[in-house]
Amino acid sequence: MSARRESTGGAPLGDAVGKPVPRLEAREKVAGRALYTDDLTRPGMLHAAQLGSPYPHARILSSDTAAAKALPGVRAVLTGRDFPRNYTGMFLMDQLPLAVDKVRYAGEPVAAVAADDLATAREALRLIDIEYEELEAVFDPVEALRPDAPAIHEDRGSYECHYELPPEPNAVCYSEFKEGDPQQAWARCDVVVENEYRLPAQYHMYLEPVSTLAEVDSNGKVTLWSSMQGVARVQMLTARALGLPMSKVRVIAPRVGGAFGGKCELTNQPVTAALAMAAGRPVKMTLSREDDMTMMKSRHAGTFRARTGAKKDGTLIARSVEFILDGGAYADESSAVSAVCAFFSRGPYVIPNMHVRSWSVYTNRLRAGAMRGFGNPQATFVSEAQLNELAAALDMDPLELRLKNALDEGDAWLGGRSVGVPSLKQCLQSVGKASDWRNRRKRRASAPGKRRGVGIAGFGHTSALLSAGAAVHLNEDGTVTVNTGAVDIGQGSDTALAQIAAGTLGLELDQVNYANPDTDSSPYNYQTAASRTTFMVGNAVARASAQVRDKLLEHAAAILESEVERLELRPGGSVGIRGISDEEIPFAAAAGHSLYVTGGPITGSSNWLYEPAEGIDPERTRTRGFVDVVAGSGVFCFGAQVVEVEVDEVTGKVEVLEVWSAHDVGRAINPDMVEGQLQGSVVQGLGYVLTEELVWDGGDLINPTMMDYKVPGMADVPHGIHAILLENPEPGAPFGARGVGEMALMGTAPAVTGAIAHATGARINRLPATPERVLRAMLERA
Amino acid sequence: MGFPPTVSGPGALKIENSFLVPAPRDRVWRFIQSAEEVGACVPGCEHVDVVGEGKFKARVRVKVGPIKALFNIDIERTEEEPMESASYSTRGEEGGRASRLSARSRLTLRAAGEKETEVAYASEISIAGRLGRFGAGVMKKKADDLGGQFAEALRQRIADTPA
Amino acid sequence: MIYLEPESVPEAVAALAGDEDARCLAGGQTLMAMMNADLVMPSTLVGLRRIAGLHEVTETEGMLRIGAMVTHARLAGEERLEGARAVVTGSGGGGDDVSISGRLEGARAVVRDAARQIAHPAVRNRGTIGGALCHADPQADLPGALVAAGAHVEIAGADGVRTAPVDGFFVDYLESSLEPGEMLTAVLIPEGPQGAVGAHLKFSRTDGDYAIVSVSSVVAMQDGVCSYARVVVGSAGPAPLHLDAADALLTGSGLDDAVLLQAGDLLAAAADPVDDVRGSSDYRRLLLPALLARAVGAARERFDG
Amino acid sequence: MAEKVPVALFVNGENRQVLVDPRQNLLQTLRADLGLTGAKCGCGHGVCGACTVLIDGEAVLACLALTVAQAGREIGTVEGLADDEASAALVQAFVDCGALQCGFCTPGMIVAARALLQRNPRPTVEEIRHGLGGNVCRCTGYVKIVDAVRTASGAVQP
Repeated sequence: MSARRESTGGAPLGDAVGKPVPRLEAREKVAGRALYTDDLTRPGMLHAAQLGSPYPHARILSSDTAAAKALPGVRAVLTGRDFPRNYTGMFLMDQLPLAVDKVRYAGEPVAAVAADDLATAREALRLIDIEYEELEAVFDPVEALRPDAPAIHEDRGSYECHYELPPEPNAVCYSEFKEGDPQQAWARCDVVVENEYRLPAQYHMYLEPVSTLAEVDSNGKVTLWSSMQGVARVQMLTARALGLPMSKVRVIAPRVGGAFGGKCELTNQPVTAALAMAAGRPVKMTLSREDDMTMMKSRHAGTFRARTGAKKDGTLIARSVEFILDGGAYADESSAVSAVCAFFSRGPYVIPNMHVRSWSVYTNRLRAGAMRGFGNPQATFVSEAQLNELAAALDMDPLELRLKNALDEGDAWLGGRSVGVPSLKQCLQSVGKASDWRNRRKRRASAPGKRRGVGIAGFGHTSALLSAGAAVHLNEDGTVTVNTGAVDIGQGSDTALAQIAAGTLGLELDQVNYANPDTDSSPYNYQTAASRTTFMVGNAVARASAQVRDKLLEHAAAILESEVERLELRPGGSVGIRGISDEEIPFAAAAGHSLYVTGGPITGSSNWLYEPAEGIDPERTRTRGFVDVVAGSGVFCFGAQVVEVEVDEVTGKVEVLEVWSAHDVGRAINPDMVEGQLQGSVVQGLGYVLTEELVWDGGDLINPTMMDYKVPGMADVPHGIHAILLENPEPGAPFGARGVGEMALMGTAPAVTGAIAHATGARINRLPATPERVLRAMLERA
Repeated sequence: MGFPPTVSGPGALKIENSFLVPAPRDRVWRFIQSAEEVGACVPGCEHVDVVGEGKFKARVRVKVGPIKALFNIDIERTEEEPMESASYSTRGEEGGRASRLSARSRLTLRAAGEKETEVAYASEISIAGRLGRFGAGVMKKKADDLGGQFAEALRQRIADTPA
Repeated sequence: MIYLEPESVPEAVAALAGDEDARCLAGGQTLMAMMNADLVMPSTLVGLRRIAGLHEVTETEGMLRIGAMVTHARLAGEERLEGARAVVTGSGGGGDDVSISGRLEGARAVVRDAARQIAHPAVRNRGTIGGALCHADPQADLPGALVAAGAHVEIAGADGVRTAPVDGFFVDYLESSLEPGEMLTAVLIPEGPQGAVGAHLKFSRTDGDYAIVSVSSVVAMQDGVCSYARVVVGSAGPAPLHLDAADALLTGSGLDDAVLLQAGDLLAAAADPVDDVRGSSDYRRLLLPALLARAVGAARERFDG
Repeated sequence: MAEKVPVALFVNGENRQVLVDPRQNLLQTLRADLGLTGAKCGCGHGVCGACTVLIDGEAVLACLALTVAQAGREIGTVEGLADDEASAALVQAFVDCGALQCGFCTPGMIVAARALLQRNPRPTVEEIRHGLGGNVCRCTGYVKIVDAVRTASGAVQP
């Protein structure tokens, strides 16, 4: 392993960086005084609800809202026709706030009501009469891809699209990667494994359902408080959807009760804003859990076929992967997700001959979009499952197989980019050691009727993309305010960013104020997504803070009648002359000097775009379709996981006994919060692999409640989830820190199914591994 | 005990059943041509209107314990082979579309001797919305029950109707 | 909706009379959820909390009389739901709750064991035995346990009070044999055979979820021979599944695995479980014999000791 | 709109008079009529635990409690958590252990944990996992929550 490398901000000053301090807003949260969107009220505020389509695919023939409008207490009723036809989306603009000519999934919002109270709004929804003509629907993504399948978006070709659409009428996106000569390479393999995998639609289940409060002032300016992942993104998309200039839309972030990708892009902001405009009063729309589950979005379900070949000694030679992701009724982030999924299909290993072909397609189901990992959990599951099968076929230890093929110094990712700090082997060795891998693999079950097994997974992910800004102001008393527009969705970025500012300026954490994101005052930040906040916004904060530091030094030099080169920042907020302990001034003195003597207020401002240095290497990799999104964004990060399970022979139920999760986080700005991110990710991964699945009967979601859709509870997961933080700093990252928000979810599912296979011999190729599926696999094997 | 080939979770409910009716085929055929007669056999059916050739409207009450719903249903005969078989498509909604019901059904008649007719029916039913989300499994059992009750009522009514 | 809080059973019965859409509100743990989801819209809600007698647990003539308003948490901690033997713990959800001290013993312990595995503590604090019975959900834990315990229900109506075995109380999914205008006032639990042990085995997807399959059993053994057996399966059809033939098969046997599986097969053949997100109908039937063997097998081992 | 009825509630040690739709649940009343927004609505049918409050000292789900049926009962919310040693220790332990992320489940979790410690002042890890099993957290993975409750109970040193 290489030694520590240089990072943005150099070595931190003071002890704020790397300190496991409580999050800034911890006290208000434990006291129940943190304000989330639904906790807010405005004078004269109305309550709103929206109506979902009862049909998965139907033409809207007419809509009659007269009865709803006539109900006492109803203040505004809208249908799709009340909006301009301004489509929004990420790369493919196909979505309107409320359906207009057609509905494309059961639950798709078609009308909305604002009323004096929620009960009245809901009652009014029942009075809205919409006449539908049901159309042939398509639910299976494989069928949807056929050329003769019913077209879900007949006007697909007319949508604004930032890449070339594939020819199949329901295709959203196609991506292809080819390296080496896979066709020829199969012949050189001693062992080839091949399998098909089916992965479910996981729902985010952020505990706070989607909520927006909108208010319009007398100049027509709309202010939105909303549970979301980025103020700037919501401002842009809402303005676009409503045909307003962005100068007339202000977005403010209250506390956000979890998001996990589900609150990226738009939720109900344009509809709520339009209701407020129509009613002339503030309107709040908080979705019920059922409405959130049927109307919003999920992780992509997918069908995968993969084949991997190796030499007798375990050297990986070739792999082909073909998959179709179910994008649901609207493109949302589907194109990017499927490109990311393709990009991670090789996993963090050297496989010289690769061929990946991937589609995402429209179906008449809930739209799929970003969810923690963004396509990578699916890719990693398939890749690691293939390695597990290969290890069994080769009679090789799964850890050894991974170590043998792990990316190392000088190796490249699929597409040719350098992997940066190649710490996968270190992660694998670390979990191997912490879990006592070899001996643990031999342990017996705790009781008759149980079988015990241990599984492992290695994985890589990226962080950093697009652009971010930060402004740091020195207050008159020498404290600072950090303003970034980065929304803390619960992961703790307010605290981490404040720690980065504190570490750059040598301040105590309580000398740093983190400003609430507000598009009226905050610099641009893309959004809280893709594990990018610590790296991207953290960098902007470190750079802006460094500017403040430089200006502080200039003012201090004038006050202390010294030269800048002789000065140093001292912990706690003072500037002194190097080597002379009592020659120092507090930041407040420099602030005063700037405000009243010369130069003006001390502020720092950094605005940057992550500009990838290298993209796809055309000499090495042939690509087709949409690959731009993964060509150059992000720095690579690595992790590994070991999971121990027990399987009940009678029921097939899997109990997870213990988890070890090691990650090269570069540098933990706040180790406690990093640990929390990893543990939380692991448990979301346990839900993904064991219990979570949206289940449809045709086009109807049949488990849109927390009663029927089960996320893991406290008694369902082990207390022993060991987060292991490795710190090999990332060059160019703030104090070397990489993003960790998504990482630990990648490896959980394949490590668990690997452990199930170790325990029972049964391979689970369809998630979640419900007791029924596990038992069936065990019986088939017997 | 064997294990089913797939465990893909619940799918659409399929009901299949057949029963003997103590009447010749032509009489059974005439009987099932009558919306009023058939409607009277549907459990919870309060009202049937003939609205066109092979098109009916009905109001049906469904009750599962304390859960009650009133469906407005449109039935359309989609296929017919006289004396042999008839297919129907059924769509229904609760007021305000809180729940939706749809079914595709097929009735087949086969003479079983001179005085008896075997009536076979196959139906695929789906219930969505408020009721579908509440215990989809139970709702399907309920639909299955209603199918059985319908068959029994039909058999009884034909038997009781003088030729 | 009208909300009433009568202070006596006759007042409550009078309030229910003549209104088909009137419902009793006991703990509300299911009814409120259904009302929140717009599934049930009672015209009159008769709150039972002020009727003191419904909260009482008394022992009379070998019967433990449990008022309809007694909560699951109280049941789970009710020491009179015990006899002489050690516990068979549930393998599924619930598990060790801190509200339960001591060991679960005796025939009546089947009820206590079921009560402690219902949902989660906050639900157990409010949910009541009467509410759980009247909801008549065959996926719930108490119906099967009470059938296994041979309990009776006490029902009040305009014509007075009647008692009936709990077996016939469950008619169909969410349908009990309560007539309009009647209310359940208490559950009577017999002591059960001397030396019997009762246990409730619950198998569920996650902690606190409804059972995929549950097995409630009361068995007694003397000198290695089963002298009494009453086995009931939950989540196996429209009502708790109980077969005299299965009990008869077990009684007089050594409760060895072969006979347990045989009894389980009988029950599985009679089962008609739902197909839903918790598990397919076939899976539930497949599990039944093995879970029964596990539940009763554990009881057998306690007699071996 | 439905006809409203008056109810006298006793919340956090104070008598509060409210006028509510008789179908309204206590969670709606606390949040909309009494301005006590600490209890949250995560599911609306008693599964997530985010609305846990104390009624007569016991943990109860506010979304499953009919408001008009709560007259005369002692209702406690996270805002009014008694100023006793155990509550203070819990709050401090949640902060120190980093037992929260988005914080949406936290008020319910704190109230449920307070009730747990009332019944069982020194719970084991297993007892905590089952005692708080009805409170869903989607962020933390629960490990630090269990640690916080153990710390607050004095079972482990912070």
